[in-house]
Amino acid sequence: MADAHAEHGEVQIDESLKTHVCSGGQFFGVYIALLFLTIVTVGVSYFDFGDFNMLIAMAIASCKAALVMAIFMHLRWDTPINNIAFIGSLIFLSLLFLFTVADFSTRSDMEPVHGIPAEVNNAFDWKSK
Amino acid sequence: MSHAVLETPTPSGGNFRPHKVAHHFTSAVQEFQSLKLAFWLFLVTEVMLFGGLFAGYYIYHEQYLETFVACGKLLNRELGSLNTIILLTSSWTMAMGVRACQRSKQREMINWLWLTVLCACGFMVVKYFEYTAKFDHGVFPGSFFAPDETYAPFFEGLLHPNIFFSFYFTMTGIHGFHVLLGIFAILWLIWQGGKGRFHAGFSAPVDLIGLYWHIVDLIWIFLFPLLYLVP
Amino acid sequence: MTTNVPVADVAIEEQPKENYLNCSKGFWSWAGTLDHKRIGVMYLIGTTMAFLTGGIFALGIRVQLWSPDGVMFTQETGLAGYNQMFTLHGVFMVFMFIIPAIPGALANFALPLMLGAKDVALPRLNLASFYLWLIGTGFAIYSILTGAVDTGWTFYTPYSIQTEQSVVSMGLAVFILGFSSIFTGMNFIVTCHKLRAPGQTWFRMPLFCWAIYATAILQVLATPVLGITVLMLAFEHLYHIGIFDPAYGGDPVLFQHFFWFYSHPAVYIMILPGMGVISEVVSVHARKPLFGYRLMAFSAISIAVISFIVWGHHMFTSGQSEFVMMAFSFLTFLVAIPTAIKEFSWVATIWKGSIALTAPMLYAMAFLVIFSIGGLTGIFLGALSTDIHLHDTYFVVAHFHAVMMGSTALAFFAGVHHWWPQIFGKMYNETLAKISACFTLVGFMVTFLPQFMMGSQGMPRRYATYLPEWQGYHQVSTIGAFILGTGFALMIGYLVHSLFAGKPARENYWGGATLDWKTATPPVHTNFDEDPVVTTDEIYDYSFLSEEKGKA
Amino acid sequence: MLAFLPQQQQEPLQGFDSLGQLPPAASTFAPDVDGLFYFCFWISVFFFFFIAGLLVYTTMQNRRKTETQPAASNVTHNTPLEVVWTLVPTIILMVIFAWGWKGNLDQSIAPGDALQYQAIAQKWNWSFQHPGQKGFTPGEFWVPLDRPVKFTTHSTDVLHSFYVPAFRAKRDVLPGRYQTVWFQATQEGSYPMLCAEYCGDEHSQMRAVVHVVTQEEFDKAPWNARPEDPIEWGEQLYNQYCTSCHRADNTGEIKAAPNLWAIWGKEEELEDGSRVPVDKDYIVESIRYPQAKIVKGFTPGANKYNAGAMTAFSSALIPDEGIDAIVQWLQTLKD
Repeated sequence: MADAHAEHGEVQIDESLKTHVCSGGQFFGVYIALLFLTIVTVGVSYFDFGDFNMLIAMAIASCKAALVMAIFMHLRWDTPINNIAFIGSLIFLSLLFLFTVADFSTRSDMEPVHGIPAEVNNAFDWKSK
Repeated sequence: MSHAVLETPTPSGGNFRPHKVAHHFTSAVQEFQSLKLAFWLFLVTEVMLFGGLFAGYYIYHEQYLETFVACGKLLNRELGSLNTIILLTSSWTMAMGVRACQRSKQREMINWLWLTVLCACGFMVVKYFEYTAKFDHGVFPGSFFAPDETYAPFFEGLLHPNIFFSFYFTMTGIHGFHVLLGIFAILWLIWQGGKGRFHAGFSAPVDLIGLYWHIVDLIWIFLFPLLYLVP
Repeated sequence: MTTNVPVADVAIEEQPKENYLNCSKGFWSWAGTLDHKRIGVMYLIGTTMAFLTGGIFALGIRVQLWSPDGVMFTQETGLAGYNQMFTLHGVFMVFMFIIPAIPGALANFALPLMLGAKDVALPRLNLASFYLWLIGTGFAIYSILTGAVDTGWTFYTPYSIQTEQSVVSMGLAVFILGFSSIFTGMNFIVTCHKLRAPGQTWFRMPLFCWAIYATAILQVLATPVLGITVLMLAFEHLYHIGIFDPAYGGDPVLFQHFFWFYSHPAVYIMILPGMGVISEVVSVHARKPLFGYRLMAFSAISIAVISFIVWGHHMFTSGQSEFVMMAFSFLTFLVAIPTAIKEFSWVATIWKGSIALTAPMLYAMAFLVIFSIGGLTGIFLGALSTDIHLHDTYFVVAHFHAVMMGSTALAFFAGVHHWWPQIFGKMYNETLAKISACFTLVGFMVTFLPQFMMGSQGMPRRYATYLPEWQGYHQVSTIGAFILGTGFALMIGYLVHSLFAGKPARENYWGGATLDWKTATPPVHTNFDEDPVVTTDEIYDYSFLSEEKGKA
Repeated sequence: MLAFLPQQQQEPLQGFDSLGQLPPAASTFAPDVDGLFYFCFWISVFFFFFIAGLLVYTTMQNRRKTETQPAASNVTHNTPLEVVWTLVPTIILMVIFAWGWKGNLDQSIAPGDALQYQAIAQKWNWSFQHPGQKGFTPGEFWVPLDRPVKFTTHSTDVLHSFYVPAFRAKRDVLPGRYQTVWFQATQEGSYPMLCAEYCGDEHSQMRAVVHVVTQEEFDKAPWNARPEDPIEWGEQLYNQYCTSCHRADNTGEIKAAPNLWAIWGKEEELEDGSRVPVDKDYIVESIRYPQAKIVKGFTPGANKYNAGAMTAFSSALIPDEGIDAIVQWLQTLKD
């Protein structure tokens, strides 16, 4: 990439770059919190809460994710555009979840259909293997 | 008139090399923030990529619930938890490595990075044992799914158990592939770090690969409960 | 600021000032360039060739449909050839021409200039994006030679799982082209955020930059879902992981959800840059500031956001639940409103301007007329009960060709003609350009209006042979296709001719007001001699043309 | 409208409506769909000519004469105009949305007393089961006048779509899941039924015909009528099920499967090299369990058609007497 501006302008030192540095203790604290939450999520999985299972598991995982994002990935001290980009992607992802799950859960409400057709060509039958 | 060539301050001590700011940027912070925003957008595409997989998993989790819960019990929970702890440790060591680089501590950064690579390889080794444990019993992904006599009765009454294992192998496989990419990236960091390229003035590559590593860890944080502790 | 008075085409004395075209010679100066203008030119050549290839397949389809039993492929000799032809027409046009064309060729050239920047934020990523486009096209051609993809550009399962192996390599081609699109989108978002000229706030950017920014958001957020869908399709085809294959317990409608979650934002990735180009062309050639700048900017962003929640209108008959169909139909009408606002704003911009019927303006007018047809026929397909009748018929074919071929392709050609003097410093033959614009407009009407009629009468899509009562329509449509073909061939002819024997173009040939017209013609390697500063809110202020006239 | 062009003089199945835009409205919800279609149509015509007219008018009025002629007006904001052209389209669009949604609710919820039909779609032919009918009739079905009729459809291989333009009814036919589509015919006649979802090589040949008949004629169960002469019936079954893969002519050419000309009594060489005489049990076996014996060179995907394996035809599709008819017809296939 030498071509046009090969000639040497004089070298200027640019001091503008100040990146935030967390203390070692903060990182270690987050690490311990993550381990603790892992133990909690494994522990909780032994009990059956019916429909709430998924909710609890996702809540714990989201806490761990929030910790990693905020501290390990410096989102807390970062320029707002990076936060908007990342949170925005989670919102757009939830749109994909929202509409597909809405479709699958309310599928034959209006016009109920019973049973599943048996014969589909060369259906996979692992028992006969 | 050609611009003055900008440089970031090079810390003393150690074999640090000065970093020249690219010609089309007007300041070092503009370059750093551009690189960071671009990499965050790349991480957004990673999130959307795995998001598609999670959406597919959630749909079939709702449709074939008892198959998923039954097959989840088949997976080795202890190995899964061990893997989670290993990956969290590697995420912590990576963060400490980035911190060392921002404080221009070359030796300390390289040690933390070696620890991260060590944990990542540990993660892959544990995954290797998990996969072989499944393969020995004929539990292969997709159409090769042919459980032998020890597992066959377990799947007797279940509807399409092959879908759970297809999701299991696809999601952990693609995640494992990303862990491999991360290992190569960190090895490149160690090699270049050794030459003194990364210091407080130019910590962008270490910072960005650190972000990539944390995203890989983030995805495993969601993968672990969904696959191993099927709620 | 050297903007001399736009007098008649007096021959400029010697031309060989140093500019980005002749500042370095040789293959590697182009293949390894990091200059956004050169990458733009390479994209321009590449995507135009992809357009011509796709066009040849289109003519093949039209010839086949000349008679009800098929001309080239009949039932005796097997109709698979026709299916391959419309699949390749779709894949070439969608993934290799229309998605990369305007962002790759025109935005790569014009966006940094409009922002007063020296280059895009990440030049190496820009070059990587072009090479990924090249490799992707190579993979697509490889999968044509080694087998036959006959699944349509939508790769619907379970047919795409049972058909030939080359679907996997075509899927890989789409995966690579997707990454090329992501890299371009990332580059433009960071450029718009970080590299604007001093004093240039967000509302002092030309509307082309807003449209490209909105497209970039779509490219970054939507394309990865296509990546994972194509990857799953490849695993499904090779290892039968059973997610989309009912024989293994999967659900084909889930594939359609994932595919259209990307593909509807993709159709906005196609049309939004076209809207940006038209905003620039209309403002310069009607010599009038854009009408309702802020509303146009917000409607570009709102189109980008709403486009994520309307994908279900492609699947109204595919058996999704009635509640979700109602939701998608309602949201589809929501996205029609900003589009209508943009269309009316362009007409209001032209209203009482000083209109020069130059070639770019003719293409832009053709865009406005055809885009109104495309938009209005979208209403039929958005309403549920009419869509049940019209889905998967030639009405849909005519609708999306009106919006894609009639709008985005014409906007692309309007942009190429508009920026041609700035890109190459040469001028094409104006009268030939106007003739080809008329050919294109007439060709479009003759080709696609009969298809609207056939569609509403129930002629289904992707048919190699059809009921005899539609033969008249098909024959008229085939004649129209050849009129379109001559129009585009004529255009390629005089544009390439102008490269070698064109008259050198004077500075600021059309008298534009935005920063991209403030550079030399063609611009120097680092774009601006001294960095431009934006001081006023009126970025489309054409008073400087009459002031010069007064002074000179 | 475009009749002046040279068209084969095969009388079209039935005339289209006045503007040549829509097929005849032959079902209960067709008039509602047509109403919405023409509502959108006239709005589009109005807006199209409104925009085109504005453009042509302002181009003629404000043509740039001299090189530096400034614009006649530099107005860039007109809030009332912007409010109007935002609200008016919104209102029109909401009206169209509501009308379309109501129309669709009628289309998707079948009345309780509808006659229950079944339809099976497989690669490139349709089979229909009328109410009370044991087997399936390929290629056509009969519908009583002014009675709601409900189809439960499923496919055995890929996506298809049950589409009758005259009834404005369309619903995809999915493998592995039942889908329902209903309509109530209001006009007698026979209308084409087409497959609208791309399903492979002969997607365009996958057509059927709907016969709308009066109630008395419907009660005579015309679908059971089959030609008395078994040879003719055998040929009819061949035309409905087998033409997409088997040829039956003296040309010696093949498609995806062996040519049936003069096959009766011949010794067929199989994939594993053994030879087997073509007799009745061989024909019965290759129709009921096609995978049992595969002729040399016709393994799935082997020839240029790369078609999949032959699908099995159960007794519901081809009854046993049907196979006898086919056998007798095969015997006539020699010069």
